[in-house]
Amino acid sequence: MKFAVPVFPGSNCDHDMVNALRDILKADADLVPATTTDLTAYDAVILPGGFSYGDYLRSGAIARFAPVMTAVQAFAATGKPVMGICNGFQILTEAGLLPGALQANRSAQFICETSDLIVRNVETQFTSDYAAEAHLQLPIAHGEGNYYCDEATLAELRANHQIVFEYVDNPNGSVANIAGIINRQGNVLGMMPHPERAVEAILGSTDGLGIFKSLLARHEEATHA
Amino acid sequence: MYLAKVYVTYKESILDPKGEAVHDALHRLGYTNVDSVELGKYFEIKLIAGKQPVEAEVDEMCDRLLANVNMESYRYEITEMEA
Amino acid sequence: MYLAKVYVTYKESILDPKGEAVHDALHRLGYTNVDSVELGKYFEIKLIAGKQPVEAEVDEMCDRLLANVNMESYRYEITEMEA
Amino acid sequence: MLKNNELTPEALRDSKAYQEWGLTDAEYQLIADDVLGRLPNYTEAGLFSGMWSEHCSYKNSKPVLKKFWTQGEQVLEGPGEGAGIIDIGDGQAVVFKAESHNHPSAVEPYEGAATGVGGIIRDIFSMGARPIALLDSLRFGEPTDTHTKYLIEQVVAGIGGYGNCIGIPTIGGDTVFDASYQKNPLVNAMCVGILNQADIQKGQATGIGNAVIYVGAKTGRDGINGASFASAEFNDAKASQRSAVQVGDPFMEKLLMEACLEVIHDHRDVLIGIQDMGAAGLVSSSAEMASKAGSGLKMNLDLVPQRESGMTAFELMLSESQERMLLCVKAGAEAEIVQVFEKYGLDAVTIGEVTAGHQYQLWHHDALVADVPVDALATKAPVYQREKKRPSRLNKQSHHQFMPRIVDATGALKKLLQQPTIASKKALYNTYDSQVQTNTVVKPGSDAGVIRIRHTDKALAVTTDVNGRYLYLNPRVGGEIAVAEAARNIVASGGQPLGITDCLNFGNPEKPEQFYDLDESAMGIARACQLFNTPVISGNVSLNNESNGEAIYPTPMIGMVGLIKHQRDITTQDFKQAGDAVYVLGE
Ligand SMILES: Nc1ncnc2c1ncn2[C@@H]1O[C@H](COP(=O)(O)OP(=O)(O)O)[C@@H](O)[C@H]1O
Repeated sequence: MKFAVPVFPGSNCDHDMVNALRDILKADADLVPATTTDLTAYDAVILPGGFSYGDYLRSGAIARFAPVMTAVQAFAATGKPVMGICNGFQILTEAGLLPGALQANRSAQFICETSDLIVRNVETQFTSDYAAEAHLQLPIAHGEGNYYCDEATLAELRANHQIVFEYVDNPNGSVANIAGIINRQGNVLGMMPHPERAVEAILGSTDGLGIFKSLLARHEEATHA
Repeated sequence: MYLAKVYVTYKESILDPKGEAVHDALHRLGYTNVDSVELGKYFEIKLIAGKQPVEAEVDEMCDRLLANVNMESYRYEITEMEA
Repeated sequence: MYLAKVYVTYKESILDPKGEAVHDALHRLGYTNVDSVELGKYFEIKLIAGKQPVEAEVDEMCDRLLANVNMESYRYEITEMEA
Repeated sequence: MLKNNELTPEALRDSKAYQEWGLTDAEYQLIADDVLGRLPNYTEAGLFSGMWSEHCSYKNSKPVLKKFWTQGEQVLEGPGEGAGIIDIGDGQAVVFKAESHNHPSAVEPYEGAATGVGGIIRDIFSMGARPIALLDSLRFGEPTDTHTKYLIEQVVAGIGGYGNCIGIPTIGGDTVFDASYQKNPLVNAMCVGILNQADIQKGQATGIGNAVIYVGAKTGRDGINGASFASAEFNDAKASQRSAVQVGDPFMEKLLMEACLEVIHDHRDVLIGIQDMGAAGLVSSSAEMASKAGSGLKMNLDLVPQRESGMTAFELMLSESQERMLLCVKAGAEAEIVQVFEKYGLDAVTIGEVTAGHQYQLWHHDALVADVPVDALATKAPVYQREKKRPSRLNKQSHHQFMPRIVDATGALKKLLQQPTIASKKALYNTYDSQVQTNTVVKPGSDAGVIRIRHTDKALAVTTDVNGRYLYLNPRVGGEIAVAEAARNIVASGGQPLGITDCLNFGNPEKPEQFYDLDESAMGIARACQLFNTPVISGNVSLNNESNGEAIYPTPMIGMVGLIKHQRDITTQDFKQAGDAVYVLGE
């Protein structure tokens, strides 16, 4: 399975993601520049965390116009998996690939801590490795992670089981404790917590592994079916 | 040359954490008569006429980039500047 | 109740990285007719009359908190709101 | 013409306007009589004022710094370059340095702190190292008044704002609240980097005809002559002296860092030297690079990327606009280097070249606006041996040991824990991304921060410490204690202390009692460093930390790095489980 990790100017979790994929999961992963226009050679795309273009206007607002995002749109339309972590999630909402928006944390401060999460949907290709309602410990590190959507959108997210991760102690004020959502088609996931920071015991948690293992297992099945 | 002043603020129903923080800080400084604070963005954009009428162009910039219409609204004023 | 609209912008000579970033993004989106962008703050403050005249009070808030007068300048407009 | 408000050399002499830039009459005379043999023009006098400021020349602190212990077989590069370097085996090395940004942070706490972080990061990557950790050492007044609260909030936000955005984890620091810092807060930042020894860079410009390339942000009128500002004493009357505020752009610095590291790794055959533009901006970086190499230099200021129009030579040379670097590159290879920076969307422009001889020559609008011996700028600043007098406060101390009488131990403990200085700093460090780069094994909250070194079994432990109150009571012993405390924090984390950096935050050295504190504490630090075999490899001096004549506690911040040879040896301070035995070691 071959992963593409787009690097926007200002991305800073791009190497962390590739290290997790290559060193720990022994998967194939490439950093691809934001100028890339073709992602067809890849099986999955992960938009990494960081401060694309400084996040100077709104997180993700400028990155969504980078050439690689046209390729990501096309890639997502084929049904292949796309995941956005932290700034990647912000970019996906700005690009309209996921509903809602990410606002400044309720405390108006950046928060870096370990968050307790519950996996609310294990029927996705990103979460099938987890037990139903599993509790995870994943690091968060963001200033604008406060998920917002209107009532109608929330009702839709609920009706379609699109809420994938919930915070136990909502750290940032997100609507309905939302930490991660998936699109209706089930192939675009966005989440604020950092699974790539939780893949080695020495760094405090290995709870993030399940996401990558789920993707790898699904791909394995698909290619051997 | 034109000067477009663009104001971007959160929509009514949306909590504004940064505005709240300023509100609280003002109260701590003793301005307890302050009822509410909203903190938005203020752009001053200088531009020459492009392909479209300036007004339409600024509107488009707001929609595409300057505001996130899911949670923000915008308004603007455009004036012609002396050369 | 009064509504104070406060505009805070960088003084001349002070770097405005945010405005630069927006300027560059607008150019990449094809708005090459945009000459410059400044990105400042915009406050909408609702308050009732306090100890001092509203004007003096808002001025003081700007000086003490809303703007850093070493690098930012501010202006404001105050209107009386209907109850 | 541009220079219409610049004084003529004669008018400058007669008006003594140079005093406003920090030059004394004697220094001015020295320049005119001995160095140049003529009156310096406006630009030249400006160059000297920047280069001869304490910040750049260490003219007051040199005799003190000489006392430091700087040797040890682990030292690859001692004080002198942008940052010091220590061997950690396997062809790798650790690079670290600390920097103060006290005055800018007092004036504009968010940007002052942010640009302090930005500056120290540039010092590290200009050595060829990738920055892997940040620490911050903070001193504020008691957090009871609104202004102090505002300062704390903004300084912390500025540190986080810069470090989080650029993607370097902030893994430690220390925070003390004491009335002594009420008007003069201390904001010291430390950065640690790692490199392959083959990539070690020097800030030098050798080889006649080789190109001097300017890269990064454009130059504006921000922070003109900030070096002199930083070296001056604060008082309320001087509140207007505030042109020194700069705004940091961590996004720009992230691009600059990646581009510079790419040049260092992939174009080392044509890269001769690299240095960041810190205090005294373009003049300091270029003059130091040329002087170190024993070369001359000429630059055409018309070519300097400018953010504003109509800038004078004085302004261009002394601006402290952030996020700029200066490179020396082999003649003919300019395009190759410029291309790398263009890929990151950064300005890179050849603005001058290395020349034969030892003159430093600046051209602006087709005129030679400065022509001075380069060494005079970079190394010939006068050095002052200041007068030293034992402060009267030390004589007043009673010799009785203070013996606390505790009746209610629980109550006393609770009261202690409520002291802001002792209480947890979690609310503060939780706003720093401490895990980006995914190497952080021990986050803030233990004795030292610990970073593992990827692809090896090693790790580094890092801490900052000093208790100014001890130095106030006894500067020499207090200096020893600061180093010892740092060493304990390293050892308690499983590390072997390797070396230290420092920020010497003191009052006005021209006051004999203040100089005593500085000198004595340096001797204490030196002795402790020798005993622990932790040489001083870099540091920074911040003098004149006074407001309205009142100095802060003597506060020499010690930043120490230790090596943990095996990751299994990493230890943290928390009790692990009920029933474990608790021992007290030591006297
Ligand atoms: N300004 C700061 N930035 C980052 N970490 C900090 C800061 N201040 C304190 N810490 C962290 O808090 C912990 C406790 O620090 P401190 O209260 O100074 O304890 P001690 O005096 O026992 O070393 C340490 O891990 C330290 O790194």
